[in-house]
Amino acid sequence: MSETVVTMLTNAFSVLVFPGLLFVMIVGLLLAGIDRKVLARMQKRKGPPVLQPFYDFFKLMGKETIIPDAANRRVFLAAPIIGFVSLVVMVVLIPIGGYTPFGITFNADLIVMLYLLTIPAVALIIGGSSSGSPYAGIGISREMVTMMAYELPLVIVLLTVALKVGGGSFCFSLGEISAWQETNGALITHWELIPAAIAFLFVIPAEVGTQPFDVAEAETEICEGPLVEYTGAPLAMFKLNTAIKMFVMTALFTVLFFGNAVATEYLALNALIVVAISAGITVLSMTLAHAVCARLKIEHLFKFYWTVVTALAAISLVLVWCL
Amino acid sequence: MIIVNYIVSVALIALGLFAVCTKKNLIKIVLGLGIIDYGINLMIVSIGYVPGGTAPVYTLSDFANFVSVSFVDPVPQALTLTSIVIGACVDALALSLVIMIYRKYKTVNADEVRRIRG
Amino acid sequence: MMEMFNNYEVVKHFPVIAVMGLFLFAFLIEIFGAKCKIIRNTLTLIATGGAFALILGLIPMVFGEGNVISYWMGDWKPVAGYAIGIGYEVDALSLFFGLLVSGTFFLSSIYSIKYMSRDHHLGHYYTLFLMLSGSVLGLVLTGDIFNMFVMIEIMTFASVALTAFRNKKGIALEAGFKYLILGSIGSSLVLAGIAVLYMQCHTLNMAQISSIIGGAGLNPSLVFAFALMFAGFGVKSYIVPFHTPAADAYMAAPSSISMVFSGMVNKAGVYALIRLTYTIFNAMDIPAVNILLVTLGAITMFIGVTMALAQHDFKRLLAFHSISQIGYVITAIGLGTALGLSSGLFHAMNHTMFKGLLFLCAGAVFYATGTTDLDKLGGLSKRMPKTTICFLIGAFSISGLPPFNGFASKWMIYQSVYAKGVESGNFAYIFATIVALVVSVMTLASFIKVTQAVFFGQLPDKLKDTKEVPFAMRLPMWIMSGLCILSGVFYRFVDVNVLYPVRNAAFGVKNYISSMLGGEAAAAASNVSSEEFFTLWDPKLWLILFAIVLLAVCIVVLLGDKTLGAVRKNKASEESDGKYATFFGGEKSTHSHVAGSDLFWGFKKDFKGYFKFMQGMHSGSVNDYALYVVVGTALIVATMFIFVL
Amino acid sequence: MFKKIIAKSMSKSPWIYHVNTGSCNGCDIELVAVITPRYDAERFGFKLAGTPRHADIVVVSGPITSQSKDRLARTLEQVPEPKVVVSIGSCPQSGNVFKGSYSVEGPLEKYTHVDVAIAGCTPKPEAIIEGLYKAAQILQEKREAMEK
Repeated sequence: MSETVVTMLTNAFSVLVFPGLLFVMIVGLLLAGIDRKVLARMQKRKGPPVLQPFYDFFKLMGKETIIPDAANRRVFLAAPIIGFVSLVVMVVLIPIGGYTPFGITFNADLIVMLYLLTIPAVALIIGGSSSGSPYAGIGISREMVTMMAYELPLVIVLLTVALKVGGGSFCFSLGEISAWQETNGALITHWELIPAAIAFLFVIPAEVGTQPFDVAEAETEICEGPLVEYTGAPLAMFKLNTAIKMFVMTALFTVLFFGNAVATEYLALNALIVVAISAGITVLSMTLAHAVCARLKIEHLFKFYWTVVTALAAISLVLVWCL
Repeated sequence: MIIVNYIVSVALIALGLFAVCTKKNLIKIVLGLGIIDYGINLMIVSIGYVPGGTAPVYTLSDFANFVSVSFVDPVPQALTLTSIVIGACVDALALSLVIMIYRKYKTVNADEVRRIRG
Repeated sequence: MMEMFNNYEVVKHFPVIAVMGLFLFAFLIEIFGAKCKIIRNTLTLIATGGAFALILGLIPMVFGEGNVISYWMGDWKPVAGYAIGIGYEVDALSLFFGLLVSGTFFLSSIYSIKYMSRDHHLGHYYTLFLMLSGSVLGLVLTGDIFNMFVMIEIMTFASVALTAFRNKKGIALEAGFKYLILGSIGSSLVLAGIAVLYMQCHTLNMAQISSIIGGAGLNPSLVFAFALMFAGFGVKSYIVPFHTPAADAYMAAPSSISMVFSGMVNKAGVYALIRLTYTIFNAMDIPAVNILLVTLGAITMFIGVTMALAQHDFKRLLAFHSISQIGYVITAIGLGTALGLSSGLFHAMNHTMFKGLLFLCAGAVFYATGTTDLDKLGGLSKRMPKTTICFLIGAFSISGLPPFNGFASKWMIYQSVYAKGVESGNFAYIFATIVALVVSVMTLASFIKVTQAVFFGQLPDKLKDTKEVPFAMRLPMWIMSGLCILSGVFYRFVDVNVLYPVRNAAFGVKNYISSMLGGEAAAAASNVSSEEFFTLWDPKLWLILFAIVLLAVCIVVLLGDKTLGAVRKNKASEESDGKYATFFGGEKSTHSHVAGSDLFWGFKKDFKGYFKFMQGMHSGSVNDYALYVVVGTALIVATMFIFVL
Repeated sequence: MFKKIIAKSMSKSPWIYHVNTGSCNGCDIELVAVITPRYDAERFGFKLAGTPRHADIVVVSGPITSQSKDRLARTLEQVPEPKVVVSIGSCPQSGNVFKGSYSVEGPLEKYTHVDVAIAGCTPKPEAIIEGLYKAAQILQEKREAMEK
């Protein structure tokens, strides 16, 4: 009896504190802050404090929530929560440094990850759509096209990793991929996977929706797109979702390409390492692109992903298949 | 000459398909369908044919004399009958649709009967 | 009472009673129900409900004990192993499809009562409806290949007549005509194949044909017959390039009929393909057949979904999605592995549920507003909230979002295709996996388009008075939604209790033959390689997790009502409207509809050439469509001759 | 505790929505200059928002023309509470050189309460930053007042 209580408590702890709700909120907002600070330094500005996203979040929580007349109230309010919850659940499933709170049987699978990643985007789309604004209409169409654009290279990268690790047998489990790298070295050190890693780095900003690829939320042309009618707490949730997505994507990169190769015996240290790598990848993939590029047009974005990025991923796939 | 039957039936099927694919008049297309059916019916009947066979009926004298009879296969003929009936139904339904289409569209040209496309 | 279902001598009459009962009631309705609404509805419900109950009654016998029910019309039992009479043979595969058929028709008949109430000549409608249901049920239960052909023909007639039922609109007639022409070319192909097959085997019983072919192996004539029937059943399951009439017919038919078309009539073609490849020719060990099916499936799913993205009409869009999803099913069954077959069948079952649900939603929208044109609709979620929820469930299911059923089956499909690719070392399967995954996103995209264009967005002034549809129409929608969620969450249960027996039946050809013809004792039912679904995903646990986090968030939000922010739930009466109006850059809010054609132009612009070409190919001309069938058949025959022989 | 954090955050992350009511663009350019690397108002958490729904501070520049009057009113209405209105330049306060024109219906005070008025034609970026910073403090006060 007491054992079940302990299990339940540990499970509740892993969902609500680490690596779940609380941890991911703090780390996600921290990553967003680092992104903004580093960006400012790249542009020779002083920039906002690293804690700025926290201020934004709490400020939005304290604002009035307006539900427009044209909106469907239930969907409008439920959408950000659904997106947030599925992101938190996803983080629990990612084996950070080989740590799997619910045991290997409830580990994440590549395809499941791929589909869970679409839920926050769908939540944003449905929420925006339900607000009844034409700006949101255009925004969701762009969001959807962006999603189609990055999905193809993402799929190919995931299958490449699965092929490499499986090596003639079937392997979709993130836990196995992570464990494989402990003995065979991090996947990033295998030269044939480097194009795939680069492709994944390109996928991250589109998935998160940061500057050069934020066509869906272009504030200067379509008034923040799907978010146009959102105020107060739901908007805060969406901002939080974006921040958490940063961590999820970068943590996924860490698991796929570093895996257990960087893991130690201590859980806290592992978490620290993963956060550090995540921050590095954030700077590398999102901040750099943000500082260098202006926002793309949607058709250019689509073309870019289905040609350059897909080609990179496909090169890796073919190399892995042939070797 | 059973081979002639097969050649003719294939020719009929090809002719029917040609009519369906190229003729612009809806009624001609329906006729093309009919021709395909006839080709297939001819083929099925020919399958059951046995050289020198008789009607597939035993008489008592056959049993009494233990005469070994060779008769044509009756099953294909049953199939053909069914298939002819079905073919007639197809033609009737198609022609009735053509009449209705003519009332709505005022034409039986296949190139003009295409409001659903893309 | 329960004893009855375990008594073989009683149970064996059920299939034939179900089929014949439906045909009988079809004509009873024409005689008694032409004038009186109550008699008509009662007779229809009795017939479809009775058929469903009878088929349900077969479950303990077939799924439970793994028996195969064989029934000879007029008790013409085979003599010396030679089958002459027409036989009905129900194994788990037939029963699986039989259940889907009878269940779908039952739900559709409930829906029809209200949905069709504004039309005239309903006696004819229900007659044709029951004819259709009887023929599809007969098709999946029969063990005789010519009987199958006859059922296909009855199915085609009834479908055509029902497609053209609302003949006030020209497009219904046009769609019916195209459907008839292409359908009968397909039937002719099947008949020609049967003729060649009969020439070789001198029998029409599927079990016997199978045993003869299994003994003698393939010769050119048999390959020719195989190719012809393959193409013919391909026309019936509407794989590309034979898909054109389906898109027209599903659009023009009444929604209750579109539901059964998409749910069952094309699934009947899939059933026939499975029977053809697995049972009759036992051809799934031939790599060329696998590759052919997988290629056709991949092409079908891609063309279906891209055409759907370009549509302006709700139902035509759904029709192209039906084609696309059939592509998934064909891909999966084409693998010839146990996991592939069960994933394909699971997806077929799920497709029946969610596509039926979506067509019913389209019907509800049509019933409430009188149009299905995406450019004229919008903002219905405030007027029809319940339909919106049903639609969202269906849309999420078809796009494969967890934890709905579409995800479970699609996931099995990806896994099986990928596993086959890794095992056989053929890159084509890996490519098919990528195509399937990308098509899934595009499916999501086109349903986002529908969501935005019909249910969300702004409400046009014309539709201000729209009302929610009556309960009799919502009931089947709720049932379907419930099934979508249940089979998604408890997919493991479905896998073990339904799909295992079905795939064992499909692979257990020896058992099928012996229980039909007597002969040697039934071989062990499960001679299938016990390939398991490699699962790391448990939707139940995931849902529990989801619930925990949701609860935590909700508690915070509820507490936050006082401390965190001034969240005001409702508009106070003294406040002006301006605050709650949609933001238009300061302008007064007006109606500005973002939907339909212009939603994904960023994507379409990059594929302009492709879309132009594809839309040109769907020219609407019967001649062109017939030409595609001929060319497709020729290609299939050529492929078979080159690679299979 | 949350109340305190929220109130403090109010002054640390004010988002600006800018409305031009017939300005000569001089003030607009200076407002944009405020977020350039040289002045970098993002130090204080300022950010230009794309829609009034996200805004905390509404910045109005220009004399209120009759064409823009209704639009301004609608936009101000759509900003969620607590909100602060800031006017930039002399035009919204007095009409400046446009005063007396047939199409000018200023000043801004006629339509809404102005919390901070930044004078000058055009005000220097430093002045604008100071004005906005003060507006942020007012925002915090308003939030604290709302709680009572």
